[in-house]
Amino acid sequence: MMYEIAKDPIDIQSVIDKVVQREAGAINTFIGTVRELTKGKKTLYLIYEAYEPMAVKKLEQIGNEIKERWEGAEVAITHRVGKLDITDVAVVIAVSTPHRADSYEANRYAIERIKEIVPIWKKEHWEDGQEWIGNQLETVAYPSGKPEEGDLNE
Amino acid sequence: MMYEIAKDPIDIQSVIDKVVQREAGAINTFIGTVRELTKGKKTLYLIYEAYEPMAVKKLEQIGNEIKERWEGAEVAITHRVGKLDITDVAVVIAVSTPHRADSYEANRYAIERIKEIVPIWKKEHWEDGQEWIGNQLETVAYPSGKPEEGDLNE
Amino acid sequence: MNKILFFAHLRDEVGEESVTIDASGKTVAEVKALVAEQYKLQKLDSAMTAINEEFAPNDEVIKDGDVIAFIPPVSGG
Amino acid sequence: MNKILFFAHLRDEVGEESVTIDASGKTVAEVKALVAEQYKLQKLDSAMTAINEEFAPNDEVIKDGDVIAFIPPVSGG
Repeated sequence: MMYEIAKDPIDIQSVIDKVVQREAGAINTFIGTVRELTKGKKTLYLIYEAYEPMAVKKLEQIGNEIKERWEGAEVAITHRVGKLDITDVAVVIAVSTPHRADSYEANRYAIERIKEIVPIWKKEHWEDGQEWIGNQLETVAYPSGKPEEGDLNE
Repeated sequence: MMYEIAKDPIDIQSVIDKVVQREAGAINTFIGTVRELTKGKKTLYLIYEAYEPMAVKKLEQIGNEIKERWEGAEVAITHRVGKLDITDVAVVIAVSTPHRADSYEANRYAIERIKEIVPIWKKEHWEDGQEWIGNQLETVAYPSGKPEEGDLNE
Repeated sequence: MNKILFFAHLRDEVGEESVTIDASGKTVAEVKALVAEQYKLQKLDSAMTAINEEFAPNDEVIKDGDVIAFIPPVSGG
Repeated sequence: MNKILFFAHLRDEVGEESVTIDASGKTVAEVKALVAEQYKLQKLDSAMTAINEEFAPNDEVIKDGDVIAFIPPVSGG
Protein backbone atom coordinates (compact mmCIF):
# COMPACT_ATOMS: atom_id res chain seq x y z
CA MET A 1 0.00 0.00 0.00
CA MET A 2 1.62 3.25 -1.16
CA TYR A 3 -0.96 5.47 0.60
CA GLU A 4 -1.80 4.92 4.25
CA ILE A 5 -3.42 6.40 7.31
CA ALA A 6 -1.55 5.08 10.35
CA LYS A 7 -2.55 4.91 14.00
CA ASP A 8 0.98 4.03 15.17
CA PRO A 9 4.28 5.89 14.77
CA ILE A 10 5.43 5.97 11.15
CA ASP A 11 8.56 4.04 10.20
CA ILE A 12 10.19 6.55 7.84
CA GLN A 13 12.56 4.04 6.24
CA SER A 14 9.68 1.77 5.25
CA VAL A 15 7.96 4.63 3.41
CA ILE A 16 11.22 5.42 1.59
CA ASP A 17 11.69 1.75 0.70
CA LYS A 18 8.40 1.78 -1.23
CA VAL A 19 9.69 4.24 -3.83
CA VAL A 20 13.17 2.78 -4.44
CA GLN A 21 13.57 2.06 -8.15
CA ARG A 22 16.51 1.33 -10.46
CA GLU A 23 15.51 4.26 -12.66
CA ALA A 24 15.66 6.77 -9.80
CA GLY A 25 18.66 8.92 -8.96
CA ALA A 26 16.80 10.91 -6.31
CA ILE A 27 14.40 10.32 -3.47
CA ASN A 28 13.00 13.38 -1.77
CA THR A 29 11.33 12.79 1.56
CA PHE A 30 9.24 15.29 3.46
CA ILE A 31 8.60 14.68 7.15
CA GLY A 32 6.03 16.86 8.84
CA THR A 33 6.68 17.07 12.58
CA VAL A 34 4.77 18.60 15.46
CA ARG A 35 6.28 22.00 16.20
CA GLU A 36 6.18 23.42 19.72
CA LEU A 37 5.63 27.07 18.85
CA THR A 38 3.18 28.46 16.30
CA LYS A 39 2.88 32.23 16.17
CA GLY A 40 4.34 32.45 19.67
CA LYS A 41 1.76 30.07 21.15
CA LYS A 42 3.01 26.92 22.87
CA THR A 43 1.45 23.67 21.67
CA LEU A 44 1.22 20.82 24.19
CA TYR A 45 0.06 18.14 21.75
CA LEU A 46 -2.11 17.59 18.69
CA ILE A 47 -4.95 15.26 17.81
CA TYR A 48 -5.24 14.28 14.16
CA GLU A 49 -8.51 12.88 12.84
CA ALA A 50 -9.19 11.55 9.33
CA TYR A 51 -12.08 10.43 7.18
CA GLU A 52 -9.95 7.40 6.54
CA PRO A 53 -11.25 5.71 3.39
CA MET A 54 -11.63 9.03 1.60
CA ALA A 55 -8.25 10.26 2.85
CA VAL A 56 -6.54 7.20 1.37
CA LYS A 57 -8.33 7.78 -1.94
CA LYS A 58 -7.27 11.43 -1.99
CA LEU A 59 -3.65 10.57 -1.20
CA GLU A 60 -3.78 8.15 -4.11
CA GLN A 61 -5.25 10.88 -6.33
CA ILE A 62 -2.33 13.14 -5.41
CA GLY A 63 0.12 10.36 -6.26
CA ASN A 64 -1.55 9.94 -9.65
CA GLU A 65 -1.45 13.67 -10.33
CA ILE A 66 2.29 13.59 -9.61
CA LYS A 67 2.93 10.63 -11.92
CA GLU A 68 1.07 12.47 -14.67
CA ARG A 69 3.14 15.63 -14.22
CA TRP A 70 6.58 14.18 -13.44
CA GLU A 71 7.56 11.27 -15.64
CA GLY A 72 8.98 8.25 -13.90
CA ALA A 73 7.95 9.38 -10.42
CA GLU A 74 7.06 6.92 -7.68
CA VAL A 75 5.13 8.19 -4.67
CA ALA A 76 4.36 6.87 -1.17
CA ILE A 77 2.55 8.81 1.55
CA THR A 78 1.68 7.85 5.13
CA HIS A 79 -0.25 10.20 7.42
CA ARG A 80 -0.68 9.49 11.09
CA VAL A 81 -3.82 10.03 13.18
CA GLY A 82 -4.42 10.15 16.94
CA LYS A 83 -2.50 11.99 19.63
CA LEU A 84 0.90 13.38 18.65
CA ASP A 85 3.48 15.02 20.91
CA ILE A 86 6.06 17.66 20.04
CA THR A 87 8.59 16.36 17.42
CA ASP A 88 6.34 13.39 16.56
CA VAL A 89 6.03 12.62 12.85
CA ALA A 90 2.61 13.48 11.38
CA VAL A 91 3.25 12.76 7.71
CA VAL A 92 5.93 11.19 5.52
CA ILE A 93 5.95 11.81 1.77
CA ALA A 94 8.55 9.98 -0.34
CA VAL A 95 8.95 10.73 -4.05
CA SER A 96 11.57 9.14 -6.28
CA THR A 97 12.38 10.43 -9.76
CA PRO A 98 15.16 9.92 -12.30
CA HIS A 99 16.51 13.46 -11.76
CA ARG A 100 16.80 15.45 -8.56
CA ALA A 101 14.97 18.66 -9.44
CA ASP A 102 11.77 16.73 -10.09
CA SER A 103 11.94 14.96 -6.73
CA TYR A 104 11.91 18.28 -4.85
CA GLU A 105 9.16 19.81 -6.97
CA ALA A 106 6.90 16.76 -6.97
CA ASN A 107 7.27 16.33 -3.23
CA ARG A 108 6.44 19.99 -2.62
CA TYR A 109 3.36 19.57 -4.80
CA ALA A 110 2.25 16.62 -2.65
CA ILE A 111 2.33 18.46 0.68
CA GLU A 112 0.49 21.47 -0.76
CA ARG A 113 -2.20 19.20 -2.21
CA ILE A 114 -2.54 17.32 1.09
CA LYS A 115 -3.29 20.64 2.76
CA GLU A 116 -6.00 21.29 0.18
CA ILE A 117 -7.93 18.09 -0.48
CA VAL A 118 -7.18 15.31 1.99
CA PRO A 119 -9.85 15.00 4.72
CA ILE A 120 -7.57 15.14 7.76
CA TRP A 121 -7.92 17.62 10.59
CA LYS A 122 -5.81 18.59 13.54
CA LYS A 123 -6.88 19.89 16.92
CA GLU A 124 -4.24 21.93 18.71
CA HIS A 125 -4.07 21.71 22.47
CA TRP A 126 -2.49 24.61 24.35
CA GLU A 127 -2.19 25.30 28.05
CA ASP A 128 -5.22 27.59 27.88
CA GLY A 129 -7.47 25.82 25.42
CA GLN A 130 -7.88 23.82 22.25
CA GLU A 131 -9.13 24.33 18.73
CA TRP A 132 -9.71 22.48 15.49
CA ILE A 133 -7.44 24.05 12.91
CA GLY A 134 -8.53 24.57 9.33
CA ASN A 135 -8.38 27.36 6.90
CA GLN A 136 -9.02 30.16 9.39
CA LEU A 137 -8.05 32.48 6.57
CA GLU A 138 -11.01 31.32 4.44
CA THR A 139 -8.68 30.71 1.50
CA VAL A 140 -9.76 28.97 -1.67
CA ALA A 141 -9.97 25.18 -1.87
CA TYR A 142 -9.37 23.06 -4.96
CA PRO A 143 -11.46 19.94 -4.50
CA SER A 144 -11.11 18.61 -8.03
CA GLY A 145 -8.81 20.99 -9.89
CA LYS A 146 -5.13 21.50 -9.41
CA PRO A 147 -3.41 24.46 -7.77
CA GLU A 148 -1.75 27.05 -9.94
CA GLU A 149 1.98 27.62 -9.70
CA GLY A 150 1.46 30.65 -7.46
CA ASP A 151 -0.46 28.64 -4.90
CA LEU A 152 2.55 26.47 -4.22
CA ASN A 153 4.59 29.35 -2.87
CA GLU A 154 2.45 30.54 0.00
CA MET B 1 29.04 14.77 13.85
CA MET B 2 26.59 16.48 11.51
CA TYR B 3 28.83 16.13 8.43
CA GLU B 4 30.33 12.78 7.54
CA ILE B 5 32.05 10.78 4.84
CA ALA B 6 31.03 7.13 5.29
CA LYS B 7 32.61 3.94 4.01
CA ASP B 8 29.60 1.79 4.98
CA PRO B 9 25.95 1.98 3.92
CA ILE B 10 24.25 5.09 5.31
CA ASP B 11 21.53 4.67 7.92
CA ILE B 12 19.01 7.26 6.70
CA GLN B 13 17.05 7.43 9.96
CA SER B 14 20.19 8.28 11.94
CA VAL B 15 20.88 11.26 9.66
CA ILE B 16 17.29 12.45 10.09
CA ASP B 17 17.52 12.03 13.87
CA LYS B 18 20.37 14.56 13.98
CA VAL B 19 18.15 17.43 12.83
CA VAL B 20 15.06 16.75 14.95
CA GLN B 21 14.23 19.87 16.98
CA ARG B 22 11.19 21.10 18.91
CA GLU B 23 11.15 24.28 16.84
CA ALA B 24 10.89 22.37 13.53
CA GLY B 25 7.68 21.59 11.72
CA ALA B 26 9.40 20.19 8.67
CA ILE B 27 12.31 17.92 7.84
CA ASN B 28 13.24 17.63 4.19
CA THR B 29 15.51 14.74 3.31
CA PHE B 30 17.25 14.24 0.00
CA ILE B 31 18.59 10.80 -0.82
CA GLY B 32 20.85 10.49 -3.84
CA THR B 33 20.75 6.96 -5.24
CA VAL B 34 22.71 5.20 -7.98
CA ARG B 35 20.58 5.22 -11.12
CA GLU B 36 20.93 2.44 -13.69
CA LEU B 37 20.49 4.52 -16.84
CA THR B 38 22.13 7.87 -17.62
CA LYS B 39 21.53 9.22 -21.10
CA GLY B 40 20.65 5.72 -22.30
CA LYS B 41 23.89 4.21 -21.02
CA LYS B 42 23.68 1.35 -18.52
CA THR B 43 25.73 1.80 -15.37
CA LEU B 44 26.99 -1.38 -13.64
CA TYR B 45 28.32 0.29 -10.51
CA LEU B 46 30.06 3.45 -9.28
CA ILE B 47 33.16 4.18 -7.27
CA TYR B 48 33.10 7.33 -5.12
CA GLU B 49 36.34 8.84 -3.91
CA ALA B 50 36.74 11.82 -1.56
CA TYR B 51 39.44 14.09 -0.23
CA GLU B 52 38.00 13.26 3.13
CA PRO B 53 39.11 15.95 5.59
CA MET B 54 38.45 18.71 3.08
CA ALA B 55 35.12 17.17 2.05
CA VAL B 56 33.93 17.20 5.66
CA LYS B 57 35.00 20.86 6.00
CA LYS B 58 33.15 21.79 2.83
CA LEU B 59 29.98 19.98 3.94
CA GLU B 60 30.18 21.95 7.16
CA GLN B 61 30.63 25.17 5.18
CA ILE B 62 27.45 24.37 3.24
CA GLY B 63 25.60 23.74 6.48
CA ASN B 64 26.76 27.11 7.81
CA GLU B 65 25.71 28.87 4.61
CA ILE B 66 22.24 27.35 5.05
CA LYS B 67 21.94 28.40 8.68
CA GLU B 68 22.87 31.93 7.66
CA ARG B 69 20.24 32.05 4.92
CA TRP B 70 17.37 30.10 6.53
CA GLU B 71 16.74 31.01 10.15
CA GLY B 72 16.34 28.13 12.55
CA ALA B 73 17.62 25.51 10.10
CA GLU B 74 19.48 22.42 11.29
CA VAL B 75 21.52 20.45 8.75
CA ALA B 76 23.12 17.00 8.61
CA ILE B 77 24.84 15.50 5.58
CA THR B 78 26.47 12.10 5.07
CA HIS B 79 28.15 11.14 1.79
CA ARG B 80 29.30 7.63 1.09
CA VAL B 81 32.53 6.59 -0.63
CA GLY B 82 33.67 3.29 -2.15
CA LYS B 83 31.84 0.92 -4.51
CA LEU B 84 28.09 1.51 -4.89
CA ASP B 85 25.61 -0.65 -6.76
CA ILE B 86 22.40 0.39 -8.50
CA THR B 87 19.85 1.84 -5.98
CA ASP B 88 22.54 2.21 -3.29
CA VAL B 89 22.44 5.47 -1.33
CA ALA B 90 25.30 7.86 -2.17
CA VAL B 91 24.25 10.87 -0.12
CA VAL B 92 21.68 11.80 2.53
CA ILE B 93 20.93 15.46 3.28
CA ALA B 94 18.51 16.25 6.12
CA VAL B 95 17.36 19.80 6.79
CA SER B 96 14.86 20.79 9.46
CA THR B 97 13.23 24.22 9.61
CA PRO B 98 10.27 25.78 11.43
CA HIS B 99 8.25 26.07 8.19
CA ARG B 100 8.04 23.66 5.28
CA ALA B 101 8.93 25.91 2.33
CA ASP B 102 12.34 26.62 3.82
CA SER B 103 13.11 22.93 4.31
CA TYR B 104 12.69 22.25 0.58
CA GLU B 105 14.65 25.30 -0.53
CA ALA B 106 17.50 24.86 1.93
CA ASN B 107 17.85 21.18 1.07
CA ARG B 108 17.91 21.95 -2.64
CA TYR B 109 20.61 24.52 -1.99
CA ALA B 110 22.69 21.87 -0.20
CA ILE B 111 22.73 19.36 -3.06
CA GLU B 112 23.59 22.04 -5.62
CA ARG B 113 26.46 23.28 -3.46
CA ILE B 114 27.74 19.73 -2.93
CA LYS B 115 27.99 19.39 -6.69
CA GLU B 116 30.03 22.59 -6.84
CA ILE B 117 32.51 22.65 -3.96
CA VAL B 118 32.81 19.31 -2.13
CA PRO B 119 35.87 17.29 -3.23
CA ILE B 120 34.13 14.02 -4.06
CA TRP B 121 34.34 12.25 -7.40
CA LYS B 122 32.55 9.35 -8.99
CA LYS B 123 33.83 6.87 -11.54
CA GLU B 124 31.11 5.27 -13.62
CA HIS B 125 31.59 1.68 -14.71
CA TRP B 126 29.71 0.48 -17.80
CA GLU B 127 29.87 -2.79 -19.68
CA ASP B 128 32.23 -1.22 -22.21
CA GLY B 129 34.40 0.99 -20.05
CA GLN B 130 34.75 3.40 -17.18
CA GLU B 131 35.27 7.10 -16.64
CA TRP B 132 35.75 9.64 -13.88
CA ILE B 133 32.79 12.01 -14.06
CA GLY B 134 33.18 15.70 -13.46
CA ASN B 135 32.01 18.78 -15.16
CA GLN B 136 32.36 17.47 -18.72
CA LEU B 137 30.44 20.60 -19.71
CA GLU B 138 33.20 22.88 -18.37
CA THR B 139 30.65 24.86 -16.40
CA VAL B 140 31.60 27.47 -13.85
CA ALA B 141 32.60 26.53 -10.32
CA TYR B 142 32.04 28.60 -7.19
CA PRO B 143 34.81 27.65 -4.78
CA SER B 144 34.19 30.39 -2.27
CA GLY B 145 31.16 32.32 -3.46
CA LYS B 146 27.58 31.22 -3.57
CA PRO B 147 25.54 30.23 -6.59
CA GLU B 148 23.04 32.66 -8.02
CA GLU B 149 19.35 31.77 -8.05
CA GLY B 150 19.53 30.72 -11.70
CA ASP B 151 22.23 28.17 -11.03
CA LEU B 152 19.93 26.22 -8.76
CA ASN B 153 17.58 25.37 -11.57
CA GLU B 154 19.84 23.52 -13.97
CA MET C 1 -31.93 6.28 3.96
CA ASN C 2 -28.64 8.18 4.08
CA LYS C 3 -25.82 8.18 6.57
CA ILE C 4 -24.35 11.60 7.28
CA LEU C 5 -20.81 11.80 8.71
CA PHE C 6 -19.40 14.65 10.79
CA PHE C 7 -15.74 15.45 11.43
CA ALA C 8 -13.60 17.82 13.50
CA HIS C 9 -15.50 20.79 14.95
CA LEU C 10 -18.76 19.63 13.33
CA ARG C 11 -18.53 16.32 15.18
CA ASP C 12 -17.93 18.18 18.45
CA GLU C 13 -20.94 20.45 17.84
CA VAL C 14 -23.33 17.73 16.73
CA GLY C 15 -22.10 15.37 19.43
CA GLU C 16 -22.37 12.41 17.06
CA GLU C 17 -20.00 10.81 14.52
CA SER C 18 -22.93 10.19 12.21
CA VAL C 19 -26.70 10.43 11.90
CA THR C 20 -29.11 8.77 9.50
CA ILE C 21 -31.75 10.72 7.60
CA ASP C 22 -33.71 10.33 4.38
CA ALA C 23 -32.08 12.74 1.97
CA SER C 24 -32.78 11.03 -1.35
CA GLY C 25 -34.02 13.41 -4.03
CA LYS C 26 -32.59 16.43 -2.23
CA THR C 27 -29.59 18.43 -3.45
CA VAL C 28 -26.43 18.79 -1.43
CA ALA C 29 -27.34 22.43 -0.76
CA GLU C 30 -30.76 21.43 0.57
CA VAL C 31 -29.33 18.80 2.90
CA LYS C 32 -26.72 21.27 4.14
CA ALA C 33 -29.40 23.84 4.99
CA LEU C 34 -31.51 21.19 6.72
CA VAL C 35 -28.66 19.83 8.82
CA ALA C 36 -27.32 23.28 9.65
CA GLU C 37 -30.70 24.29 11.02
CA GLN C 38 -31.36 21.09 12.92
CA TYR C 39 -27.97 21.09 14.68
CA LYS C 40 -27.41 24.87 14.82
CA LEU C 41 -24.19 24.59 12.80
CA GLN C 42 -23.03 28.08 11.88
CA LYS C 43 -19.91 27.04 10.01
CA LEU C 44 -21.41 24.34 7.78
CA ASP C 45 -21.23 26.82 4.88
CA SER C 46 -17.45 26.64 4.86
CA ALA C 47 -17.50 22.85 4.73
CA MET C 48 -17.30 20.92 1.47
CA THR C 49 -19.48 17.90 0.93
CA ALA C 50 -18.48 14.42 -0.10
CA ILE C 51 -20.87 11.81 -1.48
CA ASN C 52 -19.55 8.25 -1.27
CA GLU C 53 -16.03 9.52 -0.49
CA GLU C 54 -15.80 11.95 -3.41
CA PHE C 55 -16.27 15.73 -3.34
CA ALA C 56 -19.68 16.75 -4.70
CA PRO C 57 -21.00 20.12 -5.90
CA ASN C 58 -23.90 21.88 -4.17
CA ASP C 59 -26.38 21.00 -6.92
CA GLU C 60 -25.76 17.26 -6.93
CA VAL C 61 -28.88 15.23 -6.14
CA ILE C 62 -28.59 12.58 -3.46
CA LYS C 63 -29.74 9.03 -4.10
CA ASP C 64 -30.98 6.51 -1.56
CA GLY C 65 -28.05 4.83 0.18
CA ASP C 66 -25.52 7.56 -0.62
CA VAL C 67 -23.14 8.28 2.26
CA ILE C 68 -22.81 12.01 2.82
CA ALA C 69 -19.86 13.55 4.66
CA PHE C 70 -19.32 17.19 5.56
CA ILE C 71 -15.66 18.11 5.19
CA PRO C 72 -14.57 21.21 7.12
CA PRO C 73 -11.47 22.98 5.78
CA VAL C 74 -8.74 20.37 6.13
CA SER C 75 -5.57 20.78 8.20
CA GLY C 76 -3.48 17.68 7.64
CA GLY C 77 0.21 17.62 6.80
CA MET D 1 58.96 20.22 1.53
CA ASN D 2 55.41 19.96 0.26
CA LYS D 3 53.08 17.03 -0.15
CA ILE D 4 50.99 17.12 -3.34
CA LEU D 5 47.77 15.06 -3.44
CA PHE D 6 46.09 13.70 -6.57
CA PHE D 7 42.48 12.54 -6.94
CA ALA D 8 40.22 10.89 -9.51
CA HIS D 9 41.60 10.90 -13.06
CA LEU D 10 44.73 12.76 -11.95
CA ARG D 11 45.56 9.98 -9.51
CA ASP D 12 45.09 7.41 -12.28
CA GLU D 13 47.35 9.34 -14.66
CA VAL D 14 50.10 10.06 -12.14
CA GLY D 15 49.89 6.55 -10.71
CA GLU D 16 50.40 7.88 -7.17
CA GLU D 17 48.11 9.20 -4.45
CA SER D 18 50.71 11.80 -3.53
CA VAL D 19 54.24 12.99 -4.24
CA THR D 20 56.57 15.24 -2.27
CA ILE D 21 58.38 18.18 -3.83
CA ASP D 22 59.85 21.47 -2.66
CA ALA D 23 57.34 24.10 -3.77
CA SER D 24 57.91 26.77 -1.14
CA GLY D 25 58.12 30.27 -2.60
CA LYS D 26 56.36 29.23 -5.80
CA THR D 27 52.83 30.31 -6.72
CA VAL D 28 50.00 27.84 -7.26
CA ALA D 29 50.17 28.57 -11.00
CA GLU D 30 53.89 27.79 -11.10
CA VAL D 31 53.47 24.51 -9.25
CA LYS D 32 50.60 23.54 -11.54
CA ALA D 33 52.72 24.17 -14.65
CA LEU D 34 55.61 22.22 -13.16
CA VAL D 35 53.52 19.22 -12.17
CA ALA D 36 51.58 19.22 -15.43
CA GLU D 37 54.79 19.03 -17.39
CA GLN D 38 56.46 16.42 -15.21
CA TYR D 39 53.48 14.03 -15.27
CA LYS D 40 52.14 14.95 -18.71
CA LEU D 41 48.75 16.01 -17.23
CA GLN D 42 46.70 17.69 -19.96
CA LYS D 43 43.66 18.39 -17.82
CA LEU D 44 45.34 19.95 -14.80
CA ASP D 45 44.17 23.36 -16.04
CA SER D 46 40.56 22.47 -15.27
CA ALA D 47 41.45 21.43 -11.71
CA MET D 48 41.17 23.78 -8.78
CA THR D 49 43.90 23.85 -6.14
CA ALA D 50 43.57 23.48 -2.39
CA ILE D 51 46.22 24.47 0.10
CA ASN D 52 45.80 22.88 3.53
CA GLU D 53 42.25 21.78 2.66
CA GLU D 54 41.02 25.17 1.48
CA PHE D 55 40.63 26.38 -2.11
CA ALA D 56 43.45 28.72 -3.13
CA PRO D 57 43.78 31.17 -6.04
CA ASN D 58 46.46 30.78 -8.73
CA ASP D 59 48.59 33.62 -7.36
CA GLU D 60 48.85 32.29 -3.80
CA VAL D 61 52.44 31.64 -2.71
CA ILE D 62 53.19 28.27 -1.15
CA LYS D 63 54.99 28.01 2.17
CA ASP D 64 57.15 25.16 3.41
CA GLY D 65 54.97 22.38 4.82
CA ASP D 66 51.80 23.39 2.97
CA VAL D 67 49.80 20.44 1.69
CA ILE D 68 48.73 21.00 -1.89
CA ALA D 69 45.81 19.12 -3.50
CA PHE D 70 44.62 19.30 -7.08
CA ILE D 71 40.83 19.13 -7.20
CA PRO D 72 39.39 18.05 -10.57
CA PRO D 73 35.79 19.16 -11.23
CA VAL D 74 33.81 17.41 -8.51
CA SER D 75 30.99 14.91 -9.10
CA GLY D 76 29.59 13.99 -5.71
CA GLY D 77 25.94 13.92 -4.78
